[in-house]
Amino acid sequence: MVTAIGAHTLRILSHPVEIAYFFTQFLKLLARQLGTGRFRFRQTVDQLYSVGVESAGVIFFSIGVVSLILVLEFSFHMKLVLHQDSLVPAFSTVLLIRELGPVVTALLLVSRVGAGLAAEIATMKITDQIDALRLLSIEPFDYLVVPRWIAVWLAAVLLTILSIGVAILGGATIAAIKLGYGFGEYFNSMFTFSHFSDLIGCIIKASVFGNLLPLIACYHGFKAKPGSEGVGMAATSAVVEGSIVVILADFVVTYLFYTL
Amino acid sequence: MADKSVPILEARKVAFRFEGAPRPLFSGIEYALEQGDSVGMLGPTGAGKSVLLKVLAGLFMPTSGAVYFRGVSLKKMKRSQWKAFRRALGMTFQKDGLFDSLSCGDNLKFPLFEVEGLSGKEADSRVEAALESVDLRGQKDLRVYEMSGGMQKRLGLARALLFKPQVLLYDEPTAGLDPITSRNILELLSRQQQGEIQPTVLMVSSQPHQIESLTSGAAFLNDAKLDPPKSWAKAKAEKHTALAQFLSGSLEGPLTAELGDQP
Amino acid sequence: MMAVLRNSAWSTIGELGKTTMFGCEVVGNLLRYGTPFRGLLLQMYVVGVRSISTTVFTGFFVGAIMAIQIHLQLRDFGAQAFLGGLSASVTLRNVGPLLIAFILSGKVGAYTTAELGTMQVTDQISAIRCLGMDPIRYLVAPRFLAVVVSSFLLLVIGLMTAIGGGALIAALDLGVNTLNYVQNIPTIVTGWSILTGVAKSFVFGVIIAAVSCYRGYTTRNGASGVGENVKSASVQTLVTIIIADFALSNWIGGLMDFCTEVLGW
Amino acid sequence: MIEFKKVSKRFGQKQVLNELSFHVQRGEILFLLGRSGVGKSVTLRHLVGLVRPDSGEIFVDGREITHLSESEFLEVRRKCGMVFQFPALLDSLNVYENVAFGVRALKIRPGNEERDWVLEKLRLVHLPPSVADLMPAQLSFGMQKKVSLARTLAIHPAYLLFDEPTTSLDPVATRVIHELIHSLSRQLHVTSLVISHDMDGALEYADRILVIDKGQIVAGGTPAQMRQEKHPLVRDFLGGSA
Repeated sequence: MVTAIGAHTLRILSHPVEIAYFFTQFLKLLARQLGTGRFRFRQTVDQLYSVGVESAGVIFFSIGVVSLILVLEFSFHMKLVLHQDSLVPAFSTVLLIRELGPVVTALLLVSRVGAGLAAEIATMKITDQIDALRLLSIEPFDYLVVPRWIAVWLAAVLLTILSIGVAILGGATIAAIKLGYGFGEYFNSMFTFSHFSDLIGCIIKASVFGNLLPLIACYHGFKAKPGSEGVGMAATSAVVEGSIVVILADFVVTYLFYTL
Repeated sequence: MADKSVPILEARKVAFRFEGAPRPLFSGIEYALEQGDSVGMLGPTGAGKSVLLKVLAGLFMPTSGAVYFRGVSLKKMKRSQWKAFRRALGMTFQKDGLFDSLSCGDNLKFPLFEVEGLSGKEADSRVEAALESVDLRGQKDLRVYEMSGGMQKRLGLARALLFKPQVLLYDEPTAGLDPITSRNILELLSRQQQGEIQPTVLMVSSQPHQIESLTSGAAFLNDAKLDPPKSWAKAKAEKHTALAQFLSGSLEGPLTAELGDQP
Repeated sequence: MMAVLRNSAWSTIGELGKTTMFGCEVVGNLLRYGTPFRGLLLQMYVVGVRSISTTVFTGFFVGAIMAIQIHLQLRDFGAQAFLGGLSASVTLRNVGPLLIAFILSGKVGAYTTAELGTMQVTDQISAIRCLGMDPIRYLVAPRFLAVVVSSFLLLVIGLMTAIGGGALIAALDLGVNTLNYVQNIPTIVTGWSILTGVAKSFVFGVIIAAVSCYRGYTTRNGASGVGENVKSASVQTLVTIIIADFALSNWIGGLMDFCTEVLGW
Repeated sequence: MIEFKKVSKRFGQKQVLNELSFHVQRGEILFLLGRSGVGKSVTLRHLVGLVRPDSGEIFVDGREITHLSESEFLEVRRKCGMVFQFPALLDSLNVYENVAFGVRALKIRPGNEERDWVLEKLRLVHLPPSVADLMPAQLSFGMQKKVSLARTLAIHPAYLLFDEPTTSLDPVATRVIHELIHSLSRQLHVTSLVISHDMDGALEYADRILVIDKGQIVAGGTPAQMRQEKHPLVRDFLGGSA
């Protein structure tokens, strides 16, 4: 059992060096693309559309339900501790904006977009398309990765903000139905705790996730072993490592942003 | 013109081992492809022929040793030299490597735009001419999955020839095709070699009879070692060697043991 | 845009139906034939033990994050004393199972989908059928049971480490002395909260198993099919887990009210 | 005896099988040849119920199988052992477990006799007992194909169905596999239906050859008859061989 953990951590430790190399390559190519004005604008927009629209439905639905759960949970706890639940909207909204909004959106993006991206690149690799690109002296990273990377980054930020909006609406409706709050009441008491800096914190989290996600997905896509087994493993590793990194990054950002 | 003496593509003491594999796929490979040569590379299924071809094409980094293009090691190449190396190379892949998200015509138009910045009417005429040369006239709008095995091989060939390469590398050009489609592909390959300048060709295959007419001789990769290329006459004259058994396809000989065969 | 949302919602409901039917078929198969214990243990090792480090890692940080967040809110209220109980209760009842199940849907679920998907695509499953055997009984059922059992155990381990994580971060950084952090927990964390946490862990384990086995088993068209199914499996798992979380919270909440008011526990 | 009667099957716009009719006699080695993509391996998949026809009937030993339920099909599959083009071994099990998998599940042999039964099957495909403990990944492609053949043999099928057994194999491996198919059929009195596009192999090893094109049988006969066959497609196939 110890060797399993040892091997696992070793594998994780060997990654950062390669992932760091991947990240620098991305920055270098992005700068070159922007510099030489050959930025693949149309392709990035196509990717943004497919990433954004494709995952919007699932994310809004999930965040909406999560906010319903939050409101119920907090009313349960508030009654237990403070014996009155006037602060429920405030607490649930704050936790949503600071924490669950970005994290749940990111985790959904990791599984839908992360796995999809890793699988797509892995499939192209085992059907020799990546080698074909390199032979035509087209840098696969430049053509495949940079547009998708930017698209995922923008989509993550946009979807997080939109989903929080949806969540607040969801929270307000459940509060009205279950706890007898009027909409007006809910909205003005909502912002007692959360203030503008929380929104900034949320955007920072979303863009951190939005960058880590394509980084890990593309890394596993390019590293895929031959055969259909390689594709499955690439997608799985993208989902697994993507989600772990989201949780870890969330902790780091939360710690830095809020406790300091 | 490049001077004749330096081989166009050369491997010196090249070895390759997959990550986590107990022993190297092949090692100590000495091989030189001269300008204008047309050579085959034979070997049992799974001997690593395709991997060696990809190492020569600079797609795989060798575990040890180095590959030289016109005397310059791939490891020490600057970006511009690397681009020139790529332009000089044309390669078809065993699994074709066609861009399955694009149509048949776009598989050619895309590289034309990316590499030479061609677009519009000029690109269309280049695409039409390329499809014409591989008997795919008028198939521009077909999707890749709508094309038969033979048609996909021909499109792969058209793409490999798009930038008039000096060296052509074919990886199992007739793998998985029935004899009739294979013969069409082989005819197409020989037509490419009738052109004015004699392109240098290295053809990997496990079917010796099919590539005999297209190549002057063949190297033999077996048991992690490479027999240097020899003419078909000399190869056939061999007795009691793995190559002799490979060419005759008989049951007696060292290759059978590799298949774990104890009748 | 609306069309995309509508048909994706519609297809998910359709998928949920098919997954539940597949799940029932596998469970029926398990009840009728059972599965060799040795094979089950091996599967549980492959699926479960491999993910212990990930679960402990995730649990710890989820607990820590919740402790920080709740501490921030309570601080404005000067009610830090409740930190231990509140963060443990929120983690145990809701956020813990949800986020840890999310991670397991990748580590355990996506892995199983990829494995079964690869076996389907390389004709291994057809080969088993051609040997005159039922692949559900020999390949899917052991994995299904292994995933359910190991997900449940991993979730419980994850929840415990989450509470530990909360306590540690509270002591190290938030200046809350561990002793009264821990003492405060039983005051708020009732038997019902523990029941909710355990029930959710079990239900989430079953969801992860059902969706990942179904998606793996129904993989089509080659290598890209495997990648496609891993993607849709993990998304479908997440959405189903969220729905189940909401349903369970309500249902157990209702049950609790019923017991306390009517039976007067 | 296997018989196809006017079997048709369509995938999207492609009419893959078009009222296909043929039969396979007991104990014979029948090669079904055709160009790639004309529905050869689909024919095999119909026989083991992996695919159901749109119309027509299929008889295995006199029993009509197209309308059987999945569980009823299990017995038919035990009789028709299928060997796939790619070895499709369970890569988490070693060679012994792969071959014993079917035997143990179907309780063909009691525990103590299982080991001899498995080693006997490995010997039949000319593999040494030492191979039993290796993992599939450690075997050469040719050896993996032999293990998958041993696995199918382990459940003692009456029919052996081969889906392109020698496609893209080198000449030596091709002859080894063909030699095995021939010797097994004779030794075990098993009927073999081989899907292939290797005309040389067919002429040398088959008792009877059928050529399929556009979902129908266009020519058939013994190897000797086929050498004189006038049908253009057969001539083309023959032209292909040395």
